[in-house]
Amino acid sequence: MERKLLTKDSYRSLITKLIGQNYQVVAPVKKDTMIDFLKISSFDEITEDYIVTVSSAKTVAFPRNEKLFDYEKQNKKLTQQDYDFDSIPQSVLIGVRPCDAFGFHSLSSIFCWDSIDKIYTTRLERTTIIGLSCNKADDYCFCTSAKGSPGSTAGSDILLTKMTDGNYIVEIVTEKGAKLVADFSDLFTADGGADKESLLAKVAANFSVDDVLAKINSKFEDEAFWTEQAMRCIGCGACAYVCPTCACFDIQDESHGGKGHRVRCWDSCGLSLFTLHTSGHNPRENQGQRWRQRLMHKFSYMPDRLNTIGCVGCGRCSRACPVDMNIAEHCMSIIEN
Amino acid sequence: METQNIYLPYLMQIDKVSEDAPFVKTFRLKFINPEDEANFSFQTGQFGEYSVAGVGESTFCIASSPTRKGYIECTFRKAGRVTTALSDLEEGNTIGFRGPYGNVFPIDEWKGKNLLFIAGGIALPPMRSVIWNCLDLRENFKDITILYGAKSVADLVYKHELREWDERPDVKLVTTVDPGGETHDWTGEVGFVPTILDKMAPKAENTIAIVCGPPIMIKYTFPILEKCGFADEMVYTTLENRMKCGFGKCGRCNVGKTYVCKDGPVFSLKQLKQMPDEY
Amino acid sequence: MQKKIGYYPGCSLEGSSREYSESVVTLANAFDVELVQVPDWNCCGATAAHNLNSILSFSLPARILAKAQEAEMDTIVVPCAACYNRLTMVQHELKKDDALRAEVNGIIEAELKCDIKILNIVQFIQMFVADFVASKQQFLFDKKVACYYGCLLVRPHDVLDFDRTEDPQSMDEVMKSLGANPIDWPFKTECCGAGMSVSRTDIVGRLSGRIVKEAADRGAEAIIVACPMCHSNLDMRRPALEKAMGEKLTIPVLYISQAIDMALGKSQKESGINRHFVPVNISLQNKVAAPQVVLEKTEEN
Amino acid sequence: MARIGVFICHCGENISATVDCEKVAKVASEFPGVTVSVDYKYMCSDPGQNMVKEAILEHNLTGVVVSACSPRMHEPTFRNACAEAGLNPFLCEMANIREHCSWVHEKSDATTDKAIDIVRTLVEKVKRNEALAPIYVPITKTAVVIGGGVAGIQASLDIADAGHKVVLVEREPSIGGHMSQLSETFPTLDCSQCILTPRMVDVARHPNITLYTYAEIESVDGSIGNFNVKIRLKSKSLDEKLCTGCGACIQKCPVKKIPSEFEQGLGKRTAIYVPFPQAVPNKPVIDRVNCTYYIKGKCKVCEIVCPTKAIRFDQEDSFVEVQAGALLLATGFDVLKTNFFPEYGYGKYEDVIDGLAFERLASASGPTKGEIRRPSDGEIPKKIVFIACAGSRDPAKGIEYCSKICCMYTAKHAMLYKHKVHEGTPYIFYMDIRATGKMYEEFVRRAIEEDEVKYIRGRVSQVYEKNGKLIVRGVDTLLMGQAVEIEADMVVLATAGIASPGSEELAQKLHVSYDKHKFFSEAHPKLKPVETNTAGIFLAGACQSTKDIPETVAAASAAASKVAGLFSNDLLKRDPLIAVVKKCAPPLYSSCTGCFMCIPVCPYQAIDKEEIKDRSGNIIKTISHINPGLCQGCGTCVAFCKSKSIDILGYNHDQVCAEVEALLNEW
Amino acid sequence: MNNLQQKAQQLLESGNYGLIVGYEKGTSGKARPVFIRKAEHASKLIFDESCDQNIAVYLYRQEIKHDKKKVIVANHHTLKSIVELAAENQVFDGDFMVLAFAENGDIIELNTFKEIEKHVATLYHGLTEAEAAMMKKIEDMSLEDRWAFWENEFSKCIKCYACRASCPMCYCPTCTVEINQPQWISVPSHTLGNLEWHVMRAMHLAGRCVTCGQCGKACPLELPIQLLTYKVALDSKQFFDSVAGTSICADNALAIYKPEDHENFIR
Amino acid sequence: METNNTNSFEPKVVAFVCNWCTYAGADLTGTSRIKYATNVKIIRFPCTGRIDFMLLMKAFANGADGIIISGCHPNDCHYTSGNFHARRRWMIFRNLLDFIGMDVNRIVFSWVSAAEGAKWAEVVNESVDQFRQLGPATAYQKLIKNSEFQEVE
Repeated sequence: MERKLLTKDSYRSLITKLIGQNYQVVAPVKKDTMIDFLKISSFDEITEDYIVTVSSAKTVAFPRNEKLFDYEKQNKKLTQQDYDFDSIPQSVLIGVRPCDAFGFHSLSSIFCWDSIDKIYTTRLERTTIIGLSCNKADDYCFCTSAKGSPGSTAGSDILLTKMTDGNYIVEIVTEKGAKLVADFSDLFTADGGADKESLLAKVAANFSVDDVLAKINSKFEDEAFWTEQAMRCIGCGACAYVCPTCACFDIQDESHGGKGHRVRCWDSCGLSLFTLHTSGHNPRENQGQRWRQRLMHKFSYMPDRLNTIGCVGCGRCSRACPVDMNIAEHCMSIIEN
Repeated sequence: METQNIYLPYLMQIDKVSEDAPFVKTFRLKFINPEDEANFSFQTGQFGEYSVAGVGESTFCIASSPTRKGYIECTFRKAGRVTTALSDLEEGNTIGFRGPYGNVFPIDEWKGKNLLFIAGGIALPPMRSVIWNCLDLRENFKDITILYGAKSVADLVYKHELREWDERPDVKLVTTVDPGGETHDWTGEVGFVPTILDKMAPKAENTIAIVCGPPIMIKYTFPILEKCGFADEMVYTTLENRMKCGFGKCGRCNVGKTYVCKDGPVFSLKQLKQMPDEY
Repeated sequence: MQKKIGYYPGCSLEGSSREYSESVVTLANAFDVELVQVPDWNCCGATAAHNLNSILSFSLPARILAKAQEAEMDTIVVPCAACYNRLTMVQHELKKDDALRAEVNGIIEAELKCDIKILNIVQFIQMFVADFVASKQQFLFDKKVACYYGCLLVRPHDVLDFDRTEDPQSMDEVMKSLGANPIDWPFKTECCGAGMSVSRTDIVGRLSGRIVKEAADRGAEAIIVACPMCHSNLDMRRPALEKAMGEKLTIPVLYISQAIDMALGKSQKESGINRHFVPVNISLQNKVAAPQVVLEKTEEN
Repeated sequence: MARIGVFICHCGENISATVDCEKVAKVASEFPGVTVSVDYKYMCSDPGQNMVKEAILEHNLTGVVVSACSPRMHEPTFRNACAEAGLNPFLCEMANIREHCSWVHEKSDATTDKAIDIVRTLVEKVKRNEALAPIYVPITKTAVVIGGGVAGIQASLDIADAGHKVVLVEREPSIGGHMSQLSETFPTLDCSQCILTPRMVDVARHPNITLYTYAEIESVDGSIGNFNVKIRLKSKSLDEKLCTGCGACIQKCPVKKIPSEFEQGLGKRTAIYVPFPQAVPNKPVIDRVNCTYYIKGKCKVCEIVCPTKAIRFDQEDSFVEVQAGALLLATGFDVLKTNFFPEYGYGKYEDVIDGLAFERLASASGPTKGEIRRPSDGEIPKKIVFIACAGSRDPAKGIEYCSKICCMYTAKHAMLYKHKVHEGTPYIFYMDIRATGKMYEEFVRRAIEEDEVKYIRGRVSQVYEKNGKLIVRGVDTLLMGQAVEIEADMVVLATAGIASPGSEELAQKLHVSYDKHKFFSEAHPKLKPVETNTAGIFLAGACQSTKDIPETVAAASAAASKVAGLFSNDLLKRDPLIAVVKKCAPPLYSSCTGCFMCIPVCPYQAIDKEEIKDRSGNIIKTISHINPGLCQGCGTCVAFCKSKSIDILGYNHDQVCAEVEALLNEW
Repeated sequence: MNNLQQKAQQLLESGNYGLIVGYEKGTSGKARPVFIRKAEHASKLIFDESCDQNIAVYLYRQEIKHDKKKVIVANHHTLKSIVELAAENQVFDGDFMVLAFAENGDIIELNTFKEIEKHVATLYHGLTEAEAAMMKKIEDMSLEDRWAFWENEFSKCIKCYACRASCPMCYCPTCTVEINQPQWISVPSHTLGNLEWHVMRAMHLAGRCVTCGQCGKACPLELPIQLLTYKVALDSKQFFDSVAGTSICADNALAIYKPEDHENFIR
Repeated sequence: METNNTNSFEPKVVAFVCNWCTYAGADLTGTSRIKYATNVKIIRFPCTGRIDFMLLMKAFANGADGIIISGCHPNDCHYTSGNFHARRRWMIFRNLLDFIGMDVNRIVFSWVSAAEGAKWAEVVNESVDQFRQLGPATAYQKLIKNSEFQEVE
């Protein structure tokens, strides 16, 4: 893999130039009390003081509300206005942690399974992902247990690793990454050969996700196990909404008078209405079943059907959870039991 | 494939509306854009997403047979928001349709076999497609028996088609209504579908049973079929889980790792038995 | 265990009615209650202020309450009925009127919470004395007494929420517990003439005269009061009273605190009785020793 | 499938002068769901109505919007027209483009546009209308009258005379109420008992009236037309069938010193007693609290002397259940007693009495045989002070209201006293004299002028006893507030009339609303003065507020006629625009959470609880239920319900939301 | 073993109780709810300042609703919610026992709603200083600034409904936001729909919010939405003298009225 | 420029009124031929107690610039207490809207009896003037517009 070096000043120039060239630059920004991915208009808005952002980077390719098409009713006639693919901007997504970057792999598996979701794929195609290796971690991080690592390049087009002097090691992962580097080649200098590993956060691998994969199917029928696992779970959608790999969605119409549009918006398997039939029947009527769906989906269905794990070990869901449903702990209890 | 927005429905015009039972309507839909019609094909058992602009989408099967060209039909009961809006529409109105989605009844494999259709209530529509498909290819099959029951006489859907089937010499039709649901001039059976099925004691040999109905009916029908000697792989049904997308992305119709929208909605009893109890 | 409680004596108890203060302090000490004066207290304004300037009449008591609040007093005892009345009224008004409170807060430069419990002397006795008095009592107050409440102690009922306005009973009950025989009489809450004491002694003579005479006529041997104003008019102004009534009136006037002090065996000096104008020639009968022991036991329990 | 007909009325020129009706009709024809849209000069005329009817038949319409005047004007007209054409009348709505549009705006495009908006709004509403049918409730034609005072007696007789069954329930051993205690009645000074007792006897004899004395309401459920009333018959310790009312037991009863309630404590009675000689029924009861047998276990004198062996010491309370179509409350009032007036010495001085006690003193059948003698020593008082408004009109005492009857009875008392004690002087302290009835003012003038009653306008501050006299200290405000002191021999307080004890408890049992003074509340102060907010429960007399006899009797007859009116039909027809708790399929059954916070919201007590049970009878959940017989359709619960589990027919969530959207958006 | 753990152990060993809902140490020193069914697990229980979550939300949970042998370890928010839930007929007397704590840390057993109500009467019902300061900060803003503030906050809301799920008073099986006939509130999480959702949530908590602030604590995007319900709670107190969670009587501020209620805006 | 815009601006106003008092009062306005602004369109409810606060939100979400709520005077409610309940609801709701920075002057509350035809005209005209002064509900319209499409913020 080709390595280069980007000084902190060049990094600033790069971002400033990207903004100047009408790229949509999305970066971690400290807004109010938290740090999240936002569209920026200047380099100074960027912060690097985070372990992970509150929400995942998936919003760039899979925004929480996506207008699918417009329609208009006039004099009893209906016309449709297709999605304007040209409106999708060229984007650069910066400061993406390796776990988040890897999440796009899972998302793409879903959106390209069978019918290809052109809206998603176009958005992702037009986005260059500049990852940033982790130099710190917390109790929630468990990427190393989920086949990731603080310096993993998977999913990023370019991965930056910040050095102690404030400059960055640049690893060019994909062609898209290479193109971006080529476009701004004057800003990148030759790699100084710094030891990347020593710059990375240490995340202990407390379990192996393979063990979870191996065990979880046999647990399906153990209703008592899931009930007890989910006792604390209050059934909100926070975990799914912040998750970099959760792709479940709802389709809704919004209208005012005769005009309106159809929207795809995030949904969560934790919510009881998710699977409720109009008849009142609910295949997953209690929280245990819904929690099981969440874990099975990530650690059984996706590996089985899409050949990818539905969890990247970012720990966001556990951080966001109002009742501290720590997914790593639950994984371990699956292995233990 | 990647050239289109998979969420954008075909526009279809309601060509004909018939009221089949209280709150139950059937729409015959025609493509507004002839190109769409030309590119469109489906097979029996498949479903689609029907939508009313400003209200939303709803999932139901295509109730007409692929052998009847130029239109599709759908039958629905007014229950939720979308079906309520749909039932307010009239001939000439435009609705959206996405599909077809899902797998199909393997009617090619059924060639030369007897067919036993068992349906209850509003679950006849998914069956109707396959029934007509098979009737239109009548020579491929041996005996065709249809057992259909509803809560009351009024609740029987497709009444004129029932009459047509009844009159056909190559179809055996048994209709039944739940006790209390009969009228004074009712000539059919009275009793729940499984009870009548038990009474009919169908022969399992070289016979495919296709069962569609409310969960409670299905629950009591399978054991009777088993009793009659039907092997699990000879029995078919369709599942109707809640769906949004229809193509395996929205994440709610799965039964264990089986996606009803992709692997189904048609399942053999054998497949069903391997699936967890999550439908 | 020594109990501490806030104490607002007010001007009268520092001046013309020092004996009242003395008797209250003596009484409190007898029951292990330490009266802690509200630091840097000021005049409550009494009736004069609210005749002149409404906001001043709120600010003066408010400042006292603020000082008490500052000193973290949750309860204060206010023996003077007039002060008690003013403080309670003002706290009540300020509590319900946010705008007024804001204005007064501005003037006194404080942030009033308006949650101080303000006790009059009878409430103080009910709270800290009544339950233990039997154990410490040395003499039976075996006299016919006329309890005189005056107008400020029980009115207005809505705000003070103390005893009933007409024919109040609380002082009678206290006196009964000392062994006294309170008479039923109609003038318990009649006006004594109050502040007219100075300007129109003749009116006071007539008003207070009727009160004293009625008590005497009904056979009372002492009048029991709970207000320095009442006491002055009934005691100090006795000559004017006698003049108005045209007869000699010898019945003494005691503060309720003094009456208890007497029953406890405190000297006239300790309870300030020696300062009265009308001599208090009451001798009390020794209480039998036997029940005392029993009661002391109960106290231990 | 909506097929809506829109009919635009020109109303002559009333609408068309400012609104372009043709344009409205044309635009409306393009609205989704509109099948036919026409305009016409007079829609309400016969040809106009026929247009509507024909259109319904021709186009098989599912809804009609008549765009014309206010629905308050012609809604019934067009709904009837629709019904005649076979369309459910509730599928017709009116768009008010006259009062709310053409008449209040100048001719302009804006006015026409507004008319279009109004029509669109109503079209969207009517699309969501449901066919509704009036609610019919069968009526049990029996009335339960609670309280046997003059109000209850009058109402019972009126209802019974109208041919309906009446069950009269009285708490005391005899009917008669306060009126039977009165001496003479103002303004005619006729003898109270003389006019009342024949009516009491009528009650006892009336074939349509069942009388339960010494009885109380135990519980009431059901609703208008079909109440189920459980009545507790307190044990009288007597077999009434055997008792002949000979009175031997009363004469021989050794316990003779019980203060008589009827005599206001001025007289005595025995432990087995009838309250007064003319009691109906004239059969005694044993007062178990005071009876020696019940206290000490022996005596039984009455049992021994009873010639028919009617005494039953072991008799227990029994219950009867009555099915009734209506309830009539006539529980009356009471006068304020206790030591409410420490300053007046009531309860402390024997000679300070209340007005009701004075009635007994003045009554020829009373403890003094009608002579005015003071209770303490039996002397004839030389001076009596009457104090009016003793408690009434006194916010500080908690009774802000005027008790209404005191001015008159005080004048009467003073007059009666003067008639009996010619040399005596009656004084009356009063605030104002309220003598507003027929011949009332004249009566008061007579007291002042002929009988020389001394009226002093002012309040009494204090009454105290001194040297055997009652010193009354007051003020005469007509003499510049001069202090007045009267040495009286007796003081009579016209104490406030208050709600009868137990009113609150009864009101809660019946779900009838009551005011803060515990008087029952009428449904509307002007238009529904004898109805309560609970349909089928009516009010008569002083249980609603203190009333004098003429008013009480008038109210009783009014309430009786309401009951008779209700009973004149076999079925009660009610508007179907009522609230309903929505149900849905299992396993939810209803989105109602069973928080029951809507119960206090309902002004009509129409909401109760409903248990949803499974097939084996186990309760699955308990949800709110709206009694269609009681709901009046205000919809307050609908807006309050946070889970949106209640909806109201005719103004349902879907309809009003659609209206809002249609009003603000064009299409 | 501390008092609580001992107590829990005794209760479970006695066999009279089968489940204790309380707090345990969670990730990164946070406290979290725990369900203890075995005496040997009693030592997991903790109770300290970190246990500020309102766990009354679990009492009516299907899985344990009908288990009458349960005990809940309640902080004062939880206690108040229990009282309010009792007033709203969502929990029933005798269905559980409550372990509360006196100021000195002593464990108080509360068996009946009356007892809980009495205990709650001794607690502080106002906002904390920090909370009051936040309220003041917003109230002191100009109208435009307030709008801008909330518009920004609402724009972040992802409609995960953690606020609803964590609120003990949000027990409706079908929330108004989930009703689609008519669609009261937009499903997608755009600012307009979010604003409507939060206004509705606050209004539905009028007279019911016990000011535990759990909704705000639960919000993954840290929206200060608890201030909205505080606002209605403070107004209910100010206008109607109604404080939620203090009375087991059904006297919700908006369910009753007084003819003398005073406002100054109706023409 | 801006003032000009405000002057020519015609607010969209919805009036939610009760059937018994204000609707009848508005009828009387018509019968009396008292003129008022055309901006206001009435929706009839049985009682002010029926008016759900969510309907106000709906009205704003559909582009209303102002709302009038009107019903029977206190103590005159046809249903005795619907308006009292409504009053409590509005007291809380109005303050909540103010708290989130909505201009509560966009909602006018009034009691208009069946006899107050003139008052209704007055209320309408004054309200419309007030709403004109406030100008279009731009803050809300921005939300409505943004609800159609949401990019990454």
